[in-house]
Amino acid sequence: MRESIKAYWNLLTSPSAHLSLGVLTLGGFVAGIFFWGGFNTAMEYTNTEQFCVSCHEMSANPFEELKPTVHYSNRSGVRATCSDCHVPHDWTHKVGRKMEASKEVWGWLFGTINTPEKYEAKRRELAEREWQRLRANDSLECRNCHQFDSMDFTAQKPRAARAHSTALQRGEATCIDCHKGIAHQLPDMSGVHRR
Amino acid sequence: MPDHIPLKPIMTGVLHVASLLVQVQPDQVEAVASWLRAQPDTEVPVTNPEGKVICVIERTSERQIADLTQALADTPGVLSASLVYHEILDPSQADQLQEERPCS
Amino acid sequence: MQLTRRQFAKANAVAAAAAAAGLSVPAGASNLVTNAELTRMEWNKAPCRFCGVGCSVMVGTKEGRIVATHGDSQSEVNRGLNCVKGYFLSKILYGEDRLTTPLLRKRNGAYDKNGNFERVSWDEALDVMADKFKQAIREHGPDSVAMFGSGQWTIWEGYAASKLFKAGLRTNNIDPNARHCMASAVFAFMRTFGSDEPMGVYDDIEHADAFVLWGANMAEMHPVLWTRVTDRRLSFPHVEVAVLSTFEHRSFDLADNGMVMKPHADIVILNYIANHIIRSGKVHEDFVDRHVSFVRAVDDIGYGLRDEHELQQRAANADRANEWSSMTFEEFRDHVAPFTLERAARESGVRAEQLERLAELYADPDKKVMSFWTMGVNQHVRGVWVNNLIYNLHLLTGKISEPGNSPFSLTGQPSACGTAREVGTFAHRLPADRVVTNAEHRKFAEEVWKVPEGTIPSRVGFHAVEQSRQLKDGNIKVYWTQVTNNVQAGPNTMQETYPGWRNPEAFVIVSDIYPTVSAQAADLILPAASWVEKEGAFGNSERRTQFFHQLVKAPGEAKSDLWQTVALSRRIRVDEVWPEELLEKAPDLRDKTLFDVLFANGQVDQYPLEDMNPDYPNQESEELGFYLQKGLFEEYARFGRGFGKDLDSFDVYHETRGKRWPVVDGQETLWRYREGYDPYVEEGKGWQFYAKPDDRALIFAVPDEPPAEVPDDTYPFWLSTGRVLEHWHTGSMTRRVEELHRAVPDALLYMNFDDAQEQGFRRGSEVRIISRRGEMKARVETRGRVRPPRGLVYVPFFDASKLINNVTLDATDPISRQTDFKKCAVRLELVQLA
Amino acid sequence: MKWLISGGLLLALAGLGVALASEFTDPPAPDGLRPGGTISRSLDTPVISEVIERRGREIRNYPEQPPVIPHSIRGYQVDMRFNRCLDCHSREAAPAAGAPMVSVTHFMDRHKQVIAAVSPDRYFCTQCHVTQADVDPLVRNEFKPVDQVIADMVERDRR
Repeated sequence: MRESIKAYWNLLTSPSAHLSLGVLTLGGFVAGIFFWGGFNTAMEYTNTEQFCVSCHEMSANPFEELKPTVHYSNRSGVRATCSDCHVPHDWTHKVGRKMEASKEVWGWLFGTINTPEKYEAKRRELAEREWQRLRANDSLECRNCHQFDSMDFTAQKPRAARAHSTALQRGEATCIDCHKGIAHQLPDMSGVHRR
Repeated sequence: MPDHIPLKPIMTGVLHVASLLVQVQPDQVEAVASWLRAQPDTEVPVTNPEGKVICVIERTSERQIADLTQALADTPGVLSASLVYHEILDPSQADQLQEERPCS
Repeated sequence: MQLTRRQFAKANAVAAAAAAAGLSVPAGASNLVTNAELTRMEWNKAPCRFCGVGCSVMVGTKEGRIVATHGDSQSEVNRGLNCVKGYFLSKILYGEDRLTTPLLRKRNGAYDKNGNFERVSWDEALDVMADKFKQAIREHGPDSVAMFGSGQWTIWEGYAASKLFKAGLRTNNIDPNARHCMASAVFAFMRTFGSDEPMGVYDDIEHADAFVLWGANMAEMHPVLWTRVTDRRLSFPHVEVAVLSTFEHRSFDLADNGMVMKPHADIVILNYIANHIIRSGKVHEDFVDRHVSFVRAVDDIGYGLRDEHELQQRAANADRANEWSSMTFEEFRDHVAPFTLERAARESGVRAEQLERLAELYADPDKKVMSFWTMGVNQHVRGVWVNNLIYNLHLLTGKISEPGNSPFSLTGQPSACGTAREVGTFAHRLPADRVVTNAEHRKFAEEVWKVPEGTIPSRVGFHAVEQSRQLKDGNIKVYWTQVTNNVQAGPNTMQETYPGWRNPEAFVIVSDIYPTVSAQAADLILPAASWVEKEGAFGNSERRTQFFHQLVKAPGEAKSDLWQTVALSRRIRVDEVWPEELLEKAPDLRDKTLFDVLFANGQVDQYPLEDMNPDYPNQESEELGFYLQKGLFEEYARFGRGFGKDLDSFDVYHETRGKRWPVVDGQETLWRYREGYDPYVEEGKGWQFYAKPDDRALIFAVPDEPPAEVPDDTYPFWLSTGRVLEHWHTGSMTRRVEELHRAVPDALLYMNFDDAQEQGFRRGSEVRIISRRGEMKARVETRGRVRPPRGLVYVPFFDASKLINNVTLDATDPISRQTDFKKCAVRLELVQLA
Repeated sequence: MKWLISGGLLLALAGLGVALASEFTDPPAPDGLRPGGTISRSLDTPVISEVIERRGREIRNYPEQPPVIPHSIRGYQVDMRFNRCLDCHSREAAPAAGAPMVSVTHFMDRHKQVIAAVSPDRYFCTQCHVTQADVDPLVRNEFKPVDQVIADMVERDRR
């Protein structure tokens, strides 16, 4: 698969030498229809857990760490899978995130985190990036499921109710500020300020 | 340990409980302690070979406490005798059970 | 003793004066009671009752009861720390169902194997016992009786029992459950160094640069030593921790290099590391030239199964498993050459980078390495070999017998070293490294014991697993176990152990403090005193001998194991159990009891009661009229003094937090075999492995041989068993402590999440675990403290209601005869989804 | 008694040469931690019990006993990278978290020297502190805390 993607990449990046403009235009139109449908299908496919863990890096590390957590297995059987937390649900943000994610394909192609040691070395950096992203979008992906208005503070532990009714309510803090490491193991946290 | 210290006849309206720390010459510890033990309503719970003797007394007036202190001071071998603890009890209630839990 | 106001005032008066004078108020000095006196507790030291780490604890008593315990801050071992079990020691003796009277199976007023347990007097119990022993020996010979003890015996209990059997009843059929635990380590020590027990000490931890855990989950099994490793690792960033196991466990939380290997792959990995050391030129040549020889171990040694088992039939060298022949360094080099990194990675399933990183810890001359191992290595059909292989690495690199460089075999039980090994309660041993097969050793023991030459039999007795087999086959007629629970802890319960115990021909006696599963299977139950209900001594993993006083009285009629052993000896006359030819050598002994010969022999009974510390009770000695424990200890110590196992004098141990032998001129020894540390090493030698005839330790060449049973299509999973932090062995003490029971209430089936999903199980599903031998039901746990890889499941054995040993295999290491509890094949069947 | 084959039958079976190995029966016995007379049976297993979530602390048996954990610690990360327990129980975090601060004894190193942070040898909390599942004791424990022993002593002497 890695080889075919490399070949495909080469094809895309080499200039056209032998085709007429007409073929290119007409072809472009047909291809446009084809790709538009294909694009959405691909968008959907790349959102599945199956796709996310199809590479060794993801299945060996983040996915294994997710399995024992409440986001994967719990009382009600509602599971949050990779894309639920790492990809926004609305179209614009989703495409933006997908474009960012193309960088991750590079990482995969060149084996940036293809051993546990490399993954471990990058763990803090990867985590920081996700924390930053979630802080910037006010924990959008969390809020897709956990809506502030739906929280029953009386059903929460006092400490949680206090934090939610103050810092969260006032917008001084967002979900990720307190809830780091709920689905994956935390990196070395020295120097990280935790609320 | 005996269940109760026998009830004593009450002479006056109050009961004084006090302890004295007596400093004596080391070779006189036994002599002083036995003299004290011979006194009525007097106990010597602790002595040590360096010359410290503790006695606990029950008296019906402060006067009697002062008398004992003076008598001690006049005893050969005694260096000093000082009052450490003093409590006044109502004799009619002295043998009722202490309500407070005795462990702090 | 509720106080009146008058008393209260006087109490305060005394307290105030005493405080002013800087005096304490001694108990009994007054008929007054102070607050301080009322709340005052007695505090005494005692080693912890549980594992081989040998922490010292302070035991608080009041009114004859244990009311508190905490870590002993004056102890070098634990410096005030305990693990959760240790902190709850106060409660282990107070389970409601403590055994307080002997119980005998009876019907119509007489003993009946299938009768109900009825309370009997000690006299009746001991009479029945003595009759059974005498009858069996008379009719079937001395080898028809046997005893199973443990590393939880105090030193003198093990010594007295061993003496009773080997010199009194004249059979070596006595073995400790340390056979299930330490035997492989023992044999490897003898093979490699010629003397049992580690050369290093716990102090190595504070000097090491790297720790390697070979099949040891120290975080749970040796928690207080783990605090010392943790302290070292977290305080010094250069320190590295490597953990190797067949599943992930809590020790991985501290691992810089955590490796999950396929079961049995340790042999390949260890041979690879030796190869790596040689190939990379890191052999410490001077050390190897002067202090090491190379030998080739006999191979194809079988699996310690019953002789008729086809695997035994096929093994060429099952009868000479513990032999070897010499070889050169070059031959050794060629032997390990095929164990390449690629092969090790392929066969172990561990990534090559990780294995290489591990190998480099040993190879790097600037890194001080401490290797730790326990049951993953010892409970292994090639356990002795794996022990030898670990020593190979330390010997090739000279990383041994100096601070921080330490191959360290951990032990399981509080006195695995003291009682099982030093005292020599094994079926092949006599005290201080001596063996029953050596005529000179027997002669020495007979002289010390003042019994005629030829008293001690030369045949090696039945070891643990063999005892179960012989019981089942009807060859053992009387069987006595003390401080152990083998029906729950021994392997292959339903096919071997239990049928033997219930064999109508066998009379089985269990001494214990609670009705364990073994007690339930017995015919006579004797109520025992435990821990500080008697005066005792334990020896821990680092050769430290520790004493404790009797602090409280045992409940009811419960008596110590020592008392029981001595009591039986008084009921058996020499001429009832010794043959005529032996009696002729010592006609004056004929009419004596075994007690007279073994214990009232002018040695054991030479210390008067005045030698005892009057502040402490001593149930056995007060009854006998002499200081029994001191007599036994001093007689036993004669075996080791001058032989590299020297002990200090008896009274010293009551005053100190233990001492590490050899203790010469009052000085304990930290690093054995090393000049400057060990008084036995001659000047100028540097190192001297003096227990070997040529002062050289041995490096063993061993091949890779497969396990006894491997998963297949019918039984697709590996099963490993073991312990958990909160429970001690079979849980008979810890599961009666509410807090510990609530911490881990049930044994669970730990398995991989994906395996569970594939089998159609969920967390909490009830599953039947089935092997070729038996089955057991348990609930599935997929997110617990034990995280197995695909294809392996783990079940702890502490839970009496879930007897996982119904499932395990009784294959043993053919050299050490230690059971492999870590590898057998099982299949899983769903009973109930959740 | 149904688990008991009578001695006579046992003898009869032995006489017939029937292999008794796994067929013999469990004799009666005291219960202990397992119902008496059930050794050869595979018992049903209770469901995995939930950890007790209590607000507030438990009474200790004696002052030196490490307090039990009165809440679930499912998924708590305590490894070299991070210690979730200290997230609430550290000196700095405890007041805001409404959690008890780790004991002052934990700030002493092996040499009993007070240090600036929790001592590394105390790092792995679960070696001493354990959660409590919602299950009944198997056997009642008759341990008495010292104040109970004193109260009993006083009571006994009064009588």
